[in-house]
Amino acid sequence: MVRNNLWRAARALAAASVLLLSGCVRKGGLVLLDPKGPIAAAELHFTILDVVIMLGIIVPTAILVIWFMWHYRATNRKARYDGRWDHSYGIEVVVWGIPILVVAVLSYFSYKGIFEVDPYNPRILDKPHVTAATARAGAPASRPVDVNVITTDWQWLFVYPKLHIASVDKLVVPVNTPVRFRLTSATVDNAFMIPQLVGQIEIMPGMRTKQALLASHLGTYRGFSAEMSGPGFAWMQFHADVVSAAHFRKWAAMVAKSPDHMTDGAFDAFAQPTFNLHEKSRYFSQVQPGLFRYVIHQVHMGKVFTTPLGAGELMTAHMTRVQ
Amino acid sequence: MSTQNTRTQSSAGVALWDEGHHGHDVISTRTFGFWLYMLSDAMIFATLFAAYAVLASHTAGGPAAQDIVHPWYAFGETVLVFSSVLAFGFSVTALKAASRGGVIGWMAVALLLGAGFLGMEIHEFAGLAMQGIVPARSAFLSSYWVLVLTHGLHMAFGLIWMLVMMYQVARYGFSTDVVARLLSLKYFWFFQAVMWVCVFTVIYLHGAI
Amino acid sequence: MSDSHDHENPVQHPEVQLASRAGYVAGFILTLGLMFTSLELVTHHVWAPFKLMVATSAAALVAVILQSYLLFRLDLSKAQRWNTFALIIMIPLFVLIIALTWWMFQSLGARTMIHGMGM
Amino acid sequence: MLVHLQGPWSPLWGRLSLSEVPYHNMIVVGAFAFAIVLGAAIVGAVTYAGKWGYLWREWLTTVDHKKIGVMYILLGLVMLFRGFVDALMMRTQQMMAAGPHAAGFLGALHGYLPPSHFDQIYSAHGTIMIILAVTPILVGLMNIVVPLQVGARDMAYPYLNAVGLWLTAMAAALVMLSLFLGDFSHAGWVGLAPLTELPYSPNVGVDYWMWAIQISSVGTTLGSINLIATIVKMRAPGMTWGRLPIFTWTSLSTNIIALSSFPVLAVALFLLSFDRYLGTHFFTPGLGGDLMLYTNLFWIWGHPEVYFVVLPAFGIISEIVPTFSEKPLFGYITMVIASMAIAGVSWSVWLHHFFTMGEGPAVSLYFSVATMLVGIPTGVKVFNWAFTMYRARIRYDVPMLWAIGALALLLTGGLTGMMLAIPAINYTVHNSVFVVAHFHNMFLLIAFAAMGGINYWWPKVFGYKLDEKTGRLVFWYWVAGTIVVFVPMYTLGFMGMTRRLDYVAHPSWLPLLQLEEAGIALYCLALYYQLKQIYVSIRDRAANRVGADAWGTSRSLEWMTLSPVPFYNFAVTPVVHARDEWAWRREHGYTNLRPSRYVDIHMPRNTAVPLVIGALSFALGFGLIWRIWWLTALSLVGIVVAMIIRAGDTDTGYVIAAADVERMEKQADLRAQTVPGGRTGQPIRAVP
Repeated sequence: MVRNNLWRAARALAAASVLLLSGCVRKGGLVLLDPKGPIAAAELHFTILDVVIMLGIIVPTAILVIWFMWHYRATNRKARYDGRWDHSYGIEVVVWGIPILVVAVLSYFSYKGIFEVDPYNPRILDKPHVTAATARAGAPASRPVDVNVITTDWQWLFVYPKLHIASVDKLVVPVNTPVRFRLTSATVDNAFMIPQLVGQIEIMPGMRTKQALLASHLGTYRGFSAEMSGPGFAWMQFHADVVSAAHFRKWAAMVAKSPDHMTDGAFDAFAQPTFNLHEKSRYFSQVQPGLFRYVIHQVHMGKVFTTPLGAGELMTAHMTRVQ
Repeated sequence: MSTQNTRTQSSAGVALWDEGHHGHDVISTRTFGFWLYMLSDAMIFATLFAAYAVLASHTAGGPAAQDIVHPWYAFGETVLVFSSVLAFGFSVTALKAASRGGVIGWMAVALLLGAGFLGMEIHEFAGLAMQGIVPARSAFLSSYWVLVLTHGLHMAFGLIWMLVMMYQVARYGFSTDVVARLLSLKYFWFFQAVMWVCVFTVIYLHGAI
Repeated sequence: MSDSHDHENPVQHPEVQLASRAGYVAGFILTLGLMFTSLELVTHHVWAPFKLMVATSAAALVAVILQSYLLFRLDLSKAQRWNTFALIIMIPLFVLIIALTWWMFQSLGARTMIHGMGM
Repeated sequence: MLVHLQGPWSPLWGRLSLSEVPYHNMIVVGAFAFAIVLGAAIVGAVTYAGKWGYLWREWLTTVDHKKIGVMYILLGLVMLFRGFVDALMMRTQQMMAAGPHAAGFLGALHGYLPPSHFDQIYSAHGTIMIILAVTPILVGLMNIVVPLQVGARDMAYPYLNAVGLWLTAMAAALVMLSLFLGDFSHAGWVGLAPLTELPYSPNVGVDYWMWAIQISSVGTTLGSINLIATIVKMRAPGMTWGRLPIFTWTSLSTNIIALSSFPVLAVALFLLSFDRYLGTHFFTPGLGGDLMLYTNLFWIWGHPEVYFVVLPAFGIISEIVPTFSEKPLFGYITMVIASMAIAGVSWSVWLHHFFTMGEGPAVSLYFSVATMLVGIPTGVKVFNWAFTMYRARIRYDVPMLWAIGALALLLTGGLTGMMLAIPAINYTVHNSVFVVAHFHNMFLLIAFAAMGGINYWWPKVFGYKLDEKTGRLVFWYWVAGTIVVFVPMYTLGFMGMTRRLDYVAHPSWLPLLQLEEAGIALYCLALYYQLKQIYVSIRDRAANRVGADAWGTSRSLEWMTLSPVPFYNFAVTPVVHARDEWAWRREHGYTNLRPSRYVDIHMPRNTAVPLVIGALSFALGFGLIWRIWWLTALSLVGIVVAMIIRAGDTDTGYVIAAADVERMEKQADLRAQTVPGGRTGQPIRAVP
């Protein structure tokens, strides 16, 4: 209990100090301090832990340095001067000992953190408080929602393989339900991130990475690519809508009625370099099974979606040419 | 701050300045620098081997190592590299005996054997290119070509250097500069044998397993 | 720069005097023998691939050590001390970059490459 | 063998054509006009003063390590200015392009820079700041100080030293040329594969970036060989390893890093160039290539490179703090061990630059722990500097201010660095501006130390001190700018702002972006005062002349020769008796710098070959970038021929007779008499 309270206090203190720095920032701007799911919360937990431990050594050191600087200034005739003192075994043991201790403690937390938020198998999702919430929502961890994420230059395609639907630059997931992502890219590297829900995972062409998330609050969150991928990179943003299970079913049914279908051929057309300005969403139905593998296979065979000369300088001209 | 009484060294009996003029050993300073360069060069090979280790299995459906390496042919190259290094060793022992003719003669032998190695290598890669087994075919072939030919390029550079040194020995004799360069070239040439051991084992032997 | 050897004969320099005909011949014979043994082992597939891999790598390592000693004459003598020391500093780095790179890509490949797709 | 290119190519001109000159871009035209005016002004001034001969004899063909060092630093400062202008442009763009309703100018959708132009600017900013600004400044300082600290006449290989300088300078020239001809890379200073591959970067930008780095890194590798050999082989009698000044120790460890890591970068870039020129598949996603291999190789170099620049900075702080504390450095041996430990561990940490790749828990754990291990020796250094100030008599001269500023930055940078070392945290802030703020924090530490070093050793090189008053203003404006830019940047990281955004989707970030811009204005003031400091110092140099020991409490060997240092460094090589030789001599009263007799000095002769090799490498780079094969071949052959010709040159040194040395020293002595404490190295200011 005490530990929990201390913990909460430290957390509040850390949050408050960062908020102070950005007094002019609108509320809710510090998304990393406002997690909406267990994975993001765990990541914040380790952040605060690290900062508190590090401050525990940095603050005293800073005070020591400042005191030395003030007290031993040349003009202070009262300070003792010893122009030969340059060694002390005791102090040396301490100055090596403290950093070694701190690093040992932090290494332990690093080890714990790596497994808790491991993108492939986040153990935090197996913790009792998380599984209990999932069970309450009626979505056992054994039946997660699958989403295949395919990035192109410069759009997001979220494929729901079991539902045979896909959406562009808009991710919709049910609340309190584990979501398992498989990610790949048709062109260059990207990184998948929704700060309030889950940290980054690299998306690499020809390779398949995994990510998992669980959102515990309804709402719309901001997602984006965190890895530079060319001139359209700044526009690689998407909305992540966390909705109720019923709403999710309704949405899926709506998308399934979309007249646009996503076949392998349609994908090749879709993946041409495109600047998707201001997160315009599009929906596809009847997604061809195995699209994800098709994309990876094509990349392995050497398929590239060449960036045209001058695409970046003449962005608007390029957009009109494509559309 | 006892700056008023500036004692001189003689009165204090402490040697403050090295008027005796102990110069630095020019030759070993030069060869040490070249040795450092060799280590840096070894890092180039280490990196290429690391890349090869990652890419060796990435054949993209093209030929794999088993399909293209010929360990016996490569052993022929090994004999040439090693004997060229041996001949160069004799050139250095001739230097020990201050024999210009010996140095130049053995270096010529080393040069011929090295050229023979290069000839064999060019023949091997020309054959591969003829069959369409080019670096652009797959990642494995890219790293195969680049790793082996980086060694080949070093060999070619060594041959040019030998030509220069044969001229310099004939023209200037065993001056400090020339001897320092001969010793550096010795390191360079011996180093090619070391690298060849690695290339031969990792590419030609492991490739054939 | 200052050169105390200007007046001496450069051929008398200790690094020149290191040269040893017997050493070079021994180096030649031993390393060539090692390479030949490895070659025989591999071409006759004497052992299982992994064992062959280890054996040939060991032979190469021994060959490199022999070369360092017999050709480069690396030891702790005054003339060669710094060369030896510099090499010793670099060896862990060679090992690190190759081993860590290989290990990392083994792990990455297992987690990101989908099997049976031509990789 | 060669790849297929988008756009035209001709055998004579390669990819070069008039349309590659971005004359339609007003910003570039403005920069071009500025460069022309500045260039014309410099050429005019030199011609008017009739100094071409002097410039050629004394600077362009010099092999003097001090002059080479000065030129390195000058190059670094010029490139620092260029990099700063890039930063200014980026900050302005992000401020102007916040939100979907932000107006667009000059052909941009939002702000005034279209994506490709913005991308080039940040790529150039990173490349320039790390490789062509910070590195040359530190290499310059090492060049000047290390031979003096070990009591050598020059570097082990003066000719090679000049080659290194000119290669670095030509790399900088290539980067500058990319402004006006073609474009620069848009794939970040790191060069993300496969974005740098030909299909995704069809222009010459990546080639400029690649060859510029390649050429400069050859220069840095040569420099590292030179410095290591100087430290190992050229020490004065009595200068044992246990007496080596700490700056020399850190130079040694840093150059071991450079020697071993730059080849890895060279290979990474060569393999990339094979991909781009010959169509190989090292880093392509298709046909078996592995794009993470590039990232892996790049950071095998990249992280040691971080320590390559930070270790000399630690060395500078370790020289400044004892001098102005009037005390020996606390824990010398520990400091040496810590420097070497940092260099060693730097080889096991590179993967923390791409923790988000999905490499697996075991790999992550190894690199996470290894990364944090670096914190141990670094922490030890901080404590050692602190205890150097214990029972000291600290004077807050300008170099000391910079050193303390660097110390403060190290504490904050250490905090955020430890955060990034933990994968669970790293996942949330990787590639965000938090990371940008962190490494700027560390690079500013280096810059602070370098500024301290320049202020500290300036009197040694030029014979007069830099102006105190303006120096303080520079420092405080720089501090203020640092706080106002980087505190908001750290905060923006927690708000989920990614790096490299030319369009900022969230208007709520605008106030902080505006604050950053205000910080940039403070940096501009610092820049103004910096120029003023140099101007004032040169104007008032007669009043600020110093003796051998400029600060009165200096401790190491370089303060035992004249200021400015004569071209032969020491009339007679000193014999070393103690760790802080000059402090030892001061204590024992051996402050007379006159030897009992003079001896002949052997010196290396100036040569134009390094400049020629530099120019040829520029041509080589140019030929490769534009795929003009005849130029490439010719310049390559030219370089080899120049090397062979140089090898045939038997007249590379000369002797100054003892009588001439004595005459020069006596003249310098007369000049020095006018300076307080001048020739005897007496402290020039009374210490309370």
